[in-house]
Amino acid sequence: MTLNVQDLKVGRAGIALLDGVSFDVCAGDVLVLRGPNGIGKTSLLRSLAGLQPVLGGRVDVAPDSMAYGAHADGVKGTLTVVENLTFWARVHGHPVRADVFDAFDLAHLKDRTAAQLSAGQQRRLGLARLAVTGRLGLLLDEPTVSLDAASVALFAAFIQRHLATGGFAVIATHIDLELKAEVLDLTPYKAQAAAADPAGFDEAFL
Amino acid sequence: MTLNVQDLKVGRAGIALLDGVSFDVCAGDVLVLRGPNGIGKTSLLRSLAGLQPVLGGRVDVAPDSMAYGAHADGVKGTLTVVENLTFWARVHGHPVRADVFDAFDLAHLKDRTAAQLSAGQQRRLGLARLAVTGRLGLLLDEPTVSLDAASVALFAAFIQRHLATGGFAVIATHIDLELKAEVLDLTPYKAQAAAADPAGFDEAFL
Amino acid sequence: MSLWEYANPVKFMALSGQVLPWVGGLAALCLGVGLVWGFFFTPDDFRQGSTVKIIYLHVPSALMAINTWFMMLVCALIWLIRRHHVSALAARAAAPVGIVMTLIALFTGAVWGQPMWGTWWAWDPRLTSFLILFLFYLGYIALWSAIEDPDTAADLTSVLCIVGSVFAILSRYAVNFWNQGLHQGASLSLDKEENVADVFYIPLLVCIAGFVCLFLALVLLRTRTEIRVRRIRALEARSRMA
Amino acid sequence: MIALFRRDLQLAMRAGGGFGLALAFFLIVVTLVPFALGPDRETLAAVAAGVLWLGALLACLLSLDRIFALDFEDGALELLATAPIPLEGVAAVKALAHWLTTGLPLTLAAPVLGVLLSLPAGAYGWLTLSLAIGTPALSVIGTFGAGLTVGIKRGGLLMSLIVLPLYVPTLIFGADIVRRATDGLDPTAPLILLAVITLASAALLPFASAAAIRINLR
Amino acid sequence: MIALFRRDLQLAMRAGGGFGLALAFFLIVVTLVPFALGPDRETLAAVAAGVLWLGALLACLLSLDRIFALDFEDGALELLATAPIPLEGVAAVKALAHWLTTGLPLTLAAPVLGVLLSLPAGAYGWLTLSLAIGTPALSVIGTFGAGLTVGIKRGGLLMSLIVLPLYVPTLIFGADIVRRATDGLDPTAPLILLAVITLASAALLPFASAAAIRINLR
Ligand code: HEM
Ligand SMILES: Nc1ncnc2c1ncn2[C@@H]1O[C@H](COP(=O)(O)OP(=O)(O)OP(=O)(O)O)[C@@H](O)[C@H]1O
Ligand SMILES: Nc1ncnc2c1ncn2[C@@H]1O[C@H](COP(=O)(O)OP(=O)(O)OP(=O)(O)O)[C@@H](O)[C@H]1O
Ligand SMILES: [Mg+2]
Ligand SMILES: [Mg+2]
Repeated sequence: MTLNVQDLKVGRAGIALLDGVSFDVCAGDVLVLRGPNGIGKTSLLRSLAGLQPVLGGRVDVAPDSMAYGAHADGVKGTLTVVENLTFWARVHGHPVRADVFDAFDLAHLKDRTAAQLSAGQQRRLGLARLAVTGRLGLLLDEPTVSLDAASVALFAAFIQRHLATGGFAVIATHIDLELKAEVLDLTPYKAQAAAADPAGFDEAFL
Repeated sequence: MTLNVQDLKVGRAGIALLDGVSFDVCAGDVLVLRGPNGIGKTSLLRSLAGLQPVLGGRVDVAPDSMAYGAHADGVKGTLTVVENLTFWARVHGHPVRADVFDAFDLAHLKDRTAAQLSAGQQRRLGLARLAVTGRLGLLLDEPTVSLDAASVALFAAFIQRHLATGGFAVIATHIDLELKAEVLDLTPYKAQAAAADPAGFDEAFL
Repeated sequence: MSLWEYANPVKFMALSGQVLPWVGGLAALCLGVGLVWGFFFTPDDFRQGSTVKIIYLHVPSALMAINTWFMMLVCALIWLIRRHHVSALAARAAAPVGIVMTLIALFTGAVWGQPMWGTWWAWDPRLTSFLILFLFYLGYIALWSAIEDPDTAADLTSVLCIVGSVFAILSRYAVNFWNQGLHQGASLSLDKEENVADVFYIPLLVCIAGFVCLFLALVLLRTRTEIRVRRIRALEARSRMA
Repeated sequence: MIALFRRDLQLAMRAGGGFGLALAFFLIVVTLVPFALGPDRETLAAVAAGVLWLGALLACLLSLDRIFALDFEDGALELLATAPIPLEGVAAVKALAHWLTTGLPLTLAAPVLGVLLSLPAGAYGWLTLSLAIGTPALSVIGTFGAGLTVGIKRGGLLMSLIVLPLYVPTLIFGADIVRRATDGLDPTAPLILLAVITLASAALLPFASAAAIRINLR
Repeated sequence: MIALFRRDLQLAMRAGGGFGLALAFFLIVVTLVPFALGPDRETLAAVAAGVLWLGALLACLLSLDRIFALDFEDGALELLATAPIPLEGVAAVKALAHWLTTGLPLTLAAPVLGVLLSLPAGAYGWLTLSLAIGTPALSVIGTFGAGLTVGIKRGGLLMSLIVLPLYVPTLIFGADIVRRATDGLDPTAPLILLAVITLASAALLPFASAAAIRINLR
């Protein structure tokens, strides 16, 4: 149950952004993606999640094994915290384990509607959603945005537990997480503009 | 042209969150607000911007001297970077100075529509908007979210220049900004639930 | 060499560049001959008087309006199955031509209807289904122009085109069911008794040929423009990244 | 899938969810008609059947953007696309939830509003029947339109533009049933055709909707 | 203020902005009417005036959520509220921009659609005139409704519910002008009343809209 990426070429709106990205993530590993704004971290994660087609290369991973956590949390403002989590758990065919509420310090917010949460509380709910999917591979795009130090620690502890049970994670972030993790800087993989390449999808027109 | 806050009581949806907050910010000062998620930083900033009524206490500041930068940037996805900035500058009665584009590393993105920017690029545009308002007081809610290290440095440099020209800023953040600033931890000001107080909005019903 | 090679934009540009002047010239020739012949060298009809001459604009444009949609449908299928960019762009290029043809047919029909039926418009099934076709064109074009990303737009409009075709045919039957018609039946079929007289028939055929050529020329021209627009986009993107 | 269905109903019931609002819109449009056409009973009776169908159709149309737009904006649609349920199922379930919260109440309310427009007595049963058979088609076709335009900001009007032509056959047969009943003719033929449209679109369109959503999420 | 006006027009012209879509919606609604009411020319002519006014009103209504919702969602409305221009001015400018991109095109298109519904020949001028005078009121009233409901997610239907009753007087007088003209009566009385409604709401409602927005931003 691992993720294997070979020579991946990722683009956005028909323009190649990253080229030749290769890495392996085994069970129990965390890979941290780094790189300046606009290099293509979000695009890479979306490609790994299968949400956008890749321009080239291969992604090998068991189907239905990845959970994607984007900037937007998929949290409904008019539903309560419990209802939100129950829904996502059911969609993935699991019950909600009571300990997620403690794991993300949501116990006292259980019955509030999500619209009444502060930015950080909402983000904690979004992270809790990942826990209830029961998926082993986590793809996280700047997961600690808006979190205070205590919540970042909760998040790190969650990831540790997740890894211990055979999970793995790919995390794009600008901040130092307190995690033992491999770091992949994407800067060297920036796609070369000059390299005409039929795989790129607008390049047929050049 | 300074901000003076005395014994402020701030709430959300009729519930007091912070009580007895007092501080002064003089020209050339930065005040950093800290506190755990949900303590009321966003609510405090909105009160200072005049967007929500205060439950008690006083805010003294020259009218129309504060610019508020929230989580949402007020950036239109269908307009280009230049059009967005020009609009906000015009609304505030100024022209757009050419150097803002360099100050926030937007020069190469000028003619892209904002929807085609990455998260960090969008945030840079949002910060540039603050610069074109020509306001002296900046109220910033987690301004460096999604920014990479280089952009955080650009932001810090912008704040420094702004201070040098007589500006001041109140910044809510969980991250260490590389700024010489006073720090105000809001934790001690947390409103006591027990203290019945006629100033609170729903408390007339108690 | 397979036909599909011309789905490559570069090849297409080269070939269409050579063909375009000929098709355009042929269109001008046929239309010139057909219309002049039709308007000035045919007798007035014994019942309809000189109004019958609207037929030289009305029938060809009506035919082309329907056929353009069929062409778009074929292009949509080619795009969805084989993903040749040129076919998606050709569908995009054809749509405005088709909607203009529809408008010409509607307008000439209305102008004809005034002397013939004493009204500009009637809810006759043929006219009504043309109006519906116009609406389908409108939705299709609006969808194209509302989506930034060209390939997403191509995909979505193709799906719309396919589903829309099914519903357009359904509407055709529904409208027939709903109202009896005033409009002429088909009169071009070669063996029918009630065929239009030969004096009108031959210039009409020339006009139809002219409209077909005009359509081809316009679609080629617009497809070339669309390809150039995409090329500019790609070049801009490249320079942006450098 | 059941979870999704239950959540969609729940969301529709919550504040701002729009349950009941479609109904209210229907009510208002129908009450506006006499103001626009004048209060003459004969005129109103002549157009009552058509106005009720048209009003129901517009009310349905206006609640379509609820189907996917919210889920798209907050990222839930991306998550559903990566969840272990087929997107075709999602589209079908959402159409069903939409019908239960829109088409069904409209069907039940239509006879009451028929009284306001002096609909002839014999037509009430046929009105209800035709709406009961026809509104599911409106929901399914609408789901397709909503899926096509979900990526477009404020795509509401564009969606109307795309969906309304697709509604034409349903409207023609639906209104024809009631008009025939009013005129004392036999409405079985349009009734069968309407049923065919509903069944066929319910069987086929969810696939098109799912394809459109997949493309929009890219 | 001029900057805001220019930007609003610009946004309306951009993809997805919806300029022209209101027009298309109007066209479609008017074409759907015969499908609902039957193809009989006499019936259609009798209801043409009312249908055209009702169609224009609905097209106006559906484009209302464009006025404030986008600015609210992306935070621009909060920023405008703290900018050095009065919120009343913002409301007025937005109503004006809405009219220019919706009411005006509708007015110009209405006579063409009148042909489709066999509107009697004498009524065309009055139709255009009544729409030209009445649609500004629709925009201003609609801006107020949009301001009231701006804080509500998917508030579209709720807004319709609030706005439609407010539209009743405009609709009554507007449609009455055309009906009287059709029947050969003198339409000056409703014309004057309609003009009064437009002027009064343009003068007063922006204040109410601004107040509503201020409350919603809290
Ligand atoms: C707005 C009004 C009208 C529209 C939209 C319209 C539409 C069409 C269409 C779509 C066709 C092509 C049919 C086909 O070949 O499959 C056609 C053909 C024709 N139309 Fe019209 N029509 C209109 C009014 C009229 C009027 C008023 C007349 C004359 C009385 C007329 C006479 C004809 C004739 C003679 C043909 C050729 C018939 C044939 O070859 O099939 N049309 N029209
Ligand atoms: N919808 C879009 N259309 C065209 N280009 C886009 C679009 N979205 C993003 N881009 C461009 O693609 C590039 C990569 O964007 P992406 O969001 O993957 O960057 P990122 O590494 O996640 O950046 P950040 O750290 O700022 O979030 C950027 O240069 C951006 O401008
Ligand atoms: N719309 C609302 N209705 C009711 N309560 C709310 C609403 N928004 C926020 N709250 C509550 O008010 C409190 C303060 O929220 P606020 O957004 O000011 O916190 P914050 O300090 O900015 O937190 P963060 O660091 O997470 O952004 C929180 O406990 C939150 O749950
Ligand atoms: Mg990103
Ligand atoms: Mg906050």
